[in-house]
Amino acid sequence: MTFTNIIQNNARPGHYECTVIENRALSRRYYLLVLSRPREMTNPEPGTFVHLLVPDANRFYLRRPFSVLDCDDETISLLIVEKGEGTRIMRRIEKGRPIDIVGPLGSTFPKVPGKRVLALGGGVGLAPLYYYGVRREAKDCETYRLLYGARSREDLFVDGFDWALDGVSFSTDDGSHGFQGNIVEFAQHEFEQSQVDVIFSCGPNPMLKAAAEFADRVGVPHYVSLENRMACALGACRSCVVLTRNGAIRYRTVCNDGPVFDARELVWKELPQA
Amino acid sequence: MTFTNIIQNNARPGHYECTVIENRALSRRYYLLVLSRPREMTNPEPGTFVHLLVPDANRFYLRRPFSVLDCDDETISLLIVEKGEGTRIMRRIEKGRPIDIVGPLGSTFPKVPGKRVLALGGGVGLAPLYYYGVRREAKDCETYRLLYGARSREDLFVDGFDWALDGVSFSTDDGSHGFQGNIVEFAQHEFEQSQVDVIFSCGPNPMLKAAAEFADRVGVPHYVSLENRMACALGACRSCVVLTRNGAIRYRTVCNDGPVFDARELVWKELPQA
Amino acid sequence: MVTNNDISVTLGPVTFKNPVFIASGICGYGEEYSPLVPIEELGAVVTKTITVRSRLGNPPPRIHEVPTGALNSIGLENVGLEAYIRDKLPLLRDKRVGVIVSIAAEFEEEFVEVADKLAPLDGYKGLELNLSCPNVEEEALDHGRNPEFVERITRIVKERVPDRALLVKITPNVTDIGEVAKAAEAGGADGISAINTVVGVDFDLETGKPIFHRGSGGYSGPGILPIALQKVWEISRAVSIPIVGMGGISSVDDARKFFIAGATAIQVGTSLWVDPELTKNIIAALHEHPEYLGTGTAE
Amino acid sequence: MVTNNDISVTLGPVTFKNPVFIASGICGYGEEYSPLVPIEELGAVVTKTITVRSRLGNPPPRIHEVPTGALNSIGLENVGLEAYIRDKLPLLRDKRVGVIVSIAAEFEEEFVEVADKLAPLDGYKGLELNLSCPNVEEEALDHGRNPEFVERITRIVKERVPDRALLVKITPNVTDIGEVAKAAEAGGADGISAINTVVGVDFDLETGKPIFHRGSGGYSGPGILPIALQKVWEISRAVSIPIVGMGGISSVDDARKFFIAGATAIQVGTSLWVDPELTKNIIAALHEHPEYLGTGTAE
Ligand SMILES: Cc1cc2nc3c(=O)[nH]c(=O)nc-3n(C[C@H](O)[C@H](O)[C@H](O)COP(=O)(O)OP(=O)(O)OC[C@H]3O[C@@H](n4cnc5c(N)ncnc54)[C@H](O)[C@@H]3O)c2cc1C
Ligand SMILES: Cc1cc2nc3c(=O)[nH]c(=O)nc-3n(C[C@H](O)[C@H](O)[C@H](O)COP(=O)(O)OP(=O)(O)OC[C@H]3O[C@@H](n4cnc5c(N)ncnc54)[C@H](O)[C@@H]3O)c2cc1C
Ligand SMILES: Cc1cc2nc3c(=O)[nH]c(=O)nc-3n(C[C@H](O)[C@H](O)[C@H](O)COP(=O)(O)O)c2cc1C
Ligand SMILES: Cc1cc2nc3c(=O)[nH]c(=O)nc-3n(C[C@H](O)[C@H](O)[C@H](O)COP(=O)(O)O)c2cc1C
Ligand code: FES
Ligand code: FES
Repeated sequence: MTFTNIIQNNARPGHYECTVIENRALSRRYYLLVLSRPREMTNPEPGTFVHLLVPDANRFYLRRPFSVLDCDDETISLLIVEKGEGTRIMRRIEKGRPIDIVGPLGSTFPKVPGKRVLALGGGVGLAPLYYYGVRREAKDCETYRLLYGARSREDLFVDGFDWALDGVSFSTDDGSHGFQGNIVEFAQHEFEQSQVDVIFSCGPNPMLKAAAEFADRVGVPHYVSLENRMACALGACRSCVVLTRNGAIRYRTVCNDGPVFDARELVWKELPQA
Repeated sequence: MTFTNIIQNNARPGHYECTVIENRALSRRYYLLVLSRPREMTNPEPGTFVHLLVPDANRFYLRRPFSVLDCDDETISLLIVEKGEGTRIMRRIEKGRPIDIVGPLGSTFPKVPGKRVLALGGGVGLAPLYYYGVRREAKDCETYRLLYGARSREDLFVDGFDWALDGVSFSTDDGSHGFQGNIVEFAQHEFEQSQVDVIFSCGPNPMLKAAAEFADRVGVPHYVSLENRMACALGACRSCVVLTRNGAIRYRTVCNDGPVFDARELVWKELPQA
Repeated sequence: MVTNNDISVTLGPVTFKNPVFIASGICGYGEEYSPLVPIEELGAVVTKTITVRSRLGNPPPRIHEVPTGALNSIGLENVGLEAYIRDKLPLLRDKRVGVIVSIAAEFEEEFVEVADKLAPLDGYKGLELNLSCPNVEEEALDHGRNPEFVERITRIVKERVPDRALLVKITPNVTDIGEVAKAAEAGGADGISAINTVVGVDFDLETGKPIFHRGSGGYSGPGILPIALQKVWEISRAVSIPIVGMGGISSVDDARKFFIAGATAIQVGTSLWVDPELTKNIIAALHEHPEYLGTGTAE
Repeated sequence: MVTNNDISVTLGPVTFKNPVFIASGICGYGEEYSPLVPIEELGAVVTKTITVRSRLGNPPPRIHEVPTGALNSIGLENVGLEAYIRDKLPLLRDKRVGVIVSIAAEFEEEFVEVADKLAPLDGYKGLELNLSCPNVEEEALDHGRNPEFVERITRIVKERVPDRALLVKITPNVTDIGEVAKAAEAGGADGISAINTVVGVDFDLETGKPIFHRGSGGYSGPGILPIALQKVWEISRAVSIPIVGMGGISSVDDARKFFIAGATAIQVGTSLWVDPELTKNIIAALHEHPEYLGTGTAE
C-alpha cells in the first residue's frame, strides 16, 4: 500500500506582519510563541510552516522556519526550542511587538481516510503532529494515536496543551515520564499492542531514520517531516534540498516539495545525522 | 600673546564597563546620559572625551566619541544630541544596562592663569566648556564667561544644570531665549562690553570657523575643540586627522593631538563645513 | 501617493519598464516568487542559470549564513535547456513578465546550441550569459576570467539573438574587471551584469572542515556591497554600454548607490529572502524620484 | 584558570612567543595602543607601513563605517624611514615587544635602501613587505599583483636580513592569490601575510560623490572574513611556508577558523578598535586550547 502523491502543497503564502500575543517559557529550552493571525492569511494545514524574520536584527539573518503548532481565527502558535542566536533573540521578544512572517508554506501530512495513524513526535517535532491531531476531522483518518518523546520530563509539555486526541502517550529517554526509552522503541512497543496502518513522524534526523527503518521493517507507509536550512522557502533557490529516489535520483526541496515526504522516497544515508 | 604648547594630553585611557545611571531626555533631540564612573578611571580633564561602544549592536559599529560634560567620584555625564543610528540606539538604553567605554582621551582646554576667558558653546559643544566652568579653580583663569547658543529655546538646557559660573548667557538663532543671533554675533556683542583675553569654543565647524575669524580680527588667542570621525582614538590609526600649520603643514589627530587645538594652527579652509 | 514618472530603461534593442530586476538564482524560473513578489511589476526577472544538460547540483548543505550575508553552494542545479524551454519559459509568457534567460555553458559549441535553440522562441526579452559561476566543479564554467573567451562567446551569441538584450555577467574574482567588461563590450554585449558572488569559505569549528562539501561557496548579501559598488564603478569607467549592477542591495539607498556608481539597472538577490517588499519599494522610490537614475558616474 | 601551554610559533629564523599579532596600520608604531593592549603580551606588533620618505597621506575623511565593517583611505601617512629608525623603533626596544617592521616602496632601489638601513639595527624581529596597499596614488605601491616583481623584491630583501622573519603581505584583489604567494615563497619569504584590505567604495547620497576624496578605499572588518578565509586557504594549498592570516577577525572563533584554513599565526585589525580585549582573549584561548593551532589545512 502506498500513498505516494497524496502529499500536497496547496499553501498560498503571503508576507505578513503579526503581533506577539504571548511568549511563554515551557521549560529551560522550549517556549510557546503565539502570534496574531493576519486576517488575509490562508488556513495553514498540518505540516505547513511559517518563515519568520528574527526581530531586532541589525545584522543579516536568514528567516527561520517553524511548523504551525496550532491556529485559530485569531492566532497562530509555534513551539520553539532555543537552538542558536535566532531562537535566543526570539525568546526575549515581548508581547505586542511586531513579527514579520511569510507563510503558510510547504506540504502537509496527508489525509488517510479510514486509516489508523501512529504519529511519532520527538522534541519540537511534536508541533505539526499535535496540530494534525487537534485539527483533524473524522474523514481525515480512522484513529490518530500520538506518541510524544523527549529527553526527560522537563522537556515534555503535558500541561497547557489540548490533548483531546484519540490518545497521546509519552516517552522519555531517562524514564522520568511515561515509557522509558527512545520514541522508536516506544513505537515498536505500541505497534505490538494495536493496529497501525500509517506512521507519521517528525523530530531529529536520527529519530526519523530509525522510524523509517522501523516502518520499512513492519511494512507500513511512513510520512515524515524534515528540517533543512532554508533561504527563500518558496522552492526557488534550491538551497534546502534532500536527495530523493522515486525512479530517478533527484534533489527535492524541503520548503516546497516538503517538509512532509513519503519516507520511502528519501535517500536516508545522505541525510546529515548530527 | 600666544599659548601654543600649553595644550596638553595627559589622559591615561582605560577600557571600562560602566552602568547607565540615568538617561534623560532634555529636548526632542538632546539627552543626558549619566554613567557610573569606573573606580580605576583617571580624572577626566575638561576637553577630554570618552569613546563609547554603541550597545546592543549586532552589526559593526565604530565607537562614538563624546566629550565629558561633568564628572564626580561616582559618575560621568555626557550631553548627547541624536544624530544618526548610534545616538538613536543610545537614547533608548535603559538604566542599569552596561556601556563599554574607552577614556578619558585627548587634550584639554588650557589653564590660563590670570586671564579672562570667553567660552562659546554651540549645541552639544556646550559639554567641555560647561565642564571647564564648573570644574575650574581660581588659578586656572581669572574669569570664565560662557555664552551658550542654540537654534531655539527648545535646544537650550537652562534648567537642571549647575550654572554656578562667573556668568552664563544664552543666545538663540530665532531669539526665543536670550540674545537673538548666532553665537559669534553674540560674542562680538559681549566683546564690546567687557575685557576678553582668551576665547574657547566648541560647536559645529561653521561656528568654529566664524569664531576663529572673529578671534583673529580682535587679536585674541583662541582654543577650539574639534570633531572628526574616529576609529582608534589613540593616535594610532591616523583616521581622524586635520590639517595644521605650525611652520610645516602636517596632519594632526583630533583624537590625540586634539580635540583641543590652538585655532591659529588649523588650516580652516580644509575643514568640512557641512 | 506614488507618482508615475517614466523609469523605463533600454538595454540594446529592448526596453524594460523599470530598472529593477531579480537576480538569477533567487527567483527560480520566475514563477516561484510570484506568491510574494508581483513579478509583472518588475523590470525583469532573470531566471536561474540553465545549462544544455540538466544538473543535479551540489550535495547539501547549500546555504550558510554569516553575520554579514550568506554563502551558497548550489552548484548550478537546473532542469536543462530542453525542459526549460518546454516547461518553464511558457509559464511566464502570458503574464507580461520581462524575462531574461540566464545561461551558462562549457564550450563554444554549447553556447551556439543554446543560442540557436532560444533564438526563435518568444516569451523572453533578454539573455544573460553567466560567465562567472564559482560554485561548480568544472573550471570551464568559470571562464569569465579570460577576456578573449568572453569576447568570442559574446559575439557568437549576439549574432544569433540580435533582437534581444544580451547581458554578460562577469565575475568580481579577477584582478581587473574592467578588462573583462571591455571584452564583452567589444563582443557586442548590450550590457554588463555585475557582480556575481564573491568566492568565500567558512569552516565548521566542530569538524574542522568547510561547511560545504565543495569547500568554497559564493558570498552574497550586505557584506559584499562595498565591493560590488567598487566593481560597478570600475566597469563604468571602462565601458560605455549599460551596466546592470547588483551585490548586497538591501535598501532603496543601496540601490541608489549603484546608480551613482554608474549602473543603468539593478538586480536584487539575497536580501529579497529577508524583505520580499524590497523590489516594490525600490520601484516606488524610483517612480517618485526618477532623478535617482542617471545620477551615474561619480568620477 | 589559564593554563600556560607553549603556543610559540616560528617564522623562518625567528620564534614569536605566541601567534597573535596586531596588524599594520592599526597600532601605529606600536606604542600608541599600549594604554589599552599590553603589547608585550602579544606575539608581535606590526608597525604602520613606512616608506623611504615620509608621506602626508590622504585628506580626510579617512575612515568610513558601513554596517559590515569599515572603509579606510589613510594613504600610507607615515614619518618616513629615517624618523622611524630615529624616533619610533627605539621606543619599543626596552619593552620586550616582538616588533615586525612593515615597509613599502616604489622601486627596487628603495627596497634595497630600506633593507640596508634596517639590517644592522636591533629592536625588531621581522620585516613585513607591504606589497598591497590599495589606498595610494602611486600604482607602483600596489605592485603586489605582479608575481615576478614579488619574487625579485623578496629575494633582494631576504638576502639583506637573513636573520629576521621576512613576511610578504599580499593583496586579495587578484585573480589568483596562490600564484603571488608562490612567487614570494620562491623569493625566500619566511611567511605570507594575508589579506590586506579589499578594494571597496561607498557614496554619499547627498552629494552623489564617493565618501573619500580618492574615491575607493580599503574594506576591512567582519564583512571580509569569508573572503580572507578563502584567500588564506588558497594560499595554504599553494605554498608550504607559514601563513599569517588576517581579515575580519572579531572573535576567538574567527581566529580559530584561520588556523583551520592553514594559518600559523594571525593578525587582528579593525575589530581591535571595537574590542581592545580581543588579542588578549585569543591568546588566553590558545593557551588553554593549544590544539586550536595546527588544526590547519582542511582539504
Ligand atoms: C520545516 C521546518 C519546520 C521547523 N519547525 C520547527 C519548530 O516547530 N520548532 C522549532 O523550534 N524549530 C523548528 N525548526 C527548526 C528551526 O528552524 C531551527 O531550529 C532554527 O532555525 C534555528 O535558528 P537559530 O537562529 O536559533 O539557530 P542557528 O544559530 O541558526 O543555528 C543553530 C544550529 O542549528 C543549525 N541549523 C539552523 N537551522 C537549521 C535547520 N533548519 N535544520 C537543521 N539545522 C539547522 C545551524 O547550522 C547551527 O548549527 C523547523 C525547521 C524546518 C525546516
Ligand atoms: C572629540 C569629540 C567629542 C564629541 N562630543 C560630543 C558630545 O559631547 N555630544 C554629542 O552629542 N556629540 C559629540 N560628538 C559627536 C558625536 O561623536 C557624533 O555625533 C556621533 O558619533 C554620531 O553617531 P551616530 O551613530 O548617531 O551618527 P552616525 O549615523 O554615525 O552619523 C550621522 C552623521 O554624522 C556624521 N558623523 C558621525 N560622526 C561624526 C563626527 N565625529 N564628526 C562629524 N561627523 C560625524 C556621519 O558621517 C553621518 O553623516 C563628539 C565628537 C568628537 C570627535
Ligand atoms: C542561492 C544563490 C544562487 C545563485 N545562482 C545564480 C545563478 O544561477 N546564476 C547567476 O548568474 N547568479 C547566481 N547567483 C548570484 C546572484 O545572481 C547575484 O549575482 C549575487 O547573489 C549578488 O547579489 P546579492 O548580494 O543581492 O545576492 C546566485 C546567488 C545566490 C545567493
Ligand atoms: C586604518 C587602516 C590602516 C591600515 N594600514 C595598513 C598599512 O599601513 N599597512 C598594511 O600592510 N596594512 C594596513 N592595513 C590593513 C590591515 O593591516 C589588515 O590587513 C586589514 O585591515 C584586514 O584586517 P582586519 O579586517 O582585521 O582589519 C590597514 C587597515 C586599516 C583599517
Ligand atoms: S529554501 Fe529556497 S528552495 Fe527551499
Ligand atoms: S582615531 Fe585613530 S588616530 Fe585618531
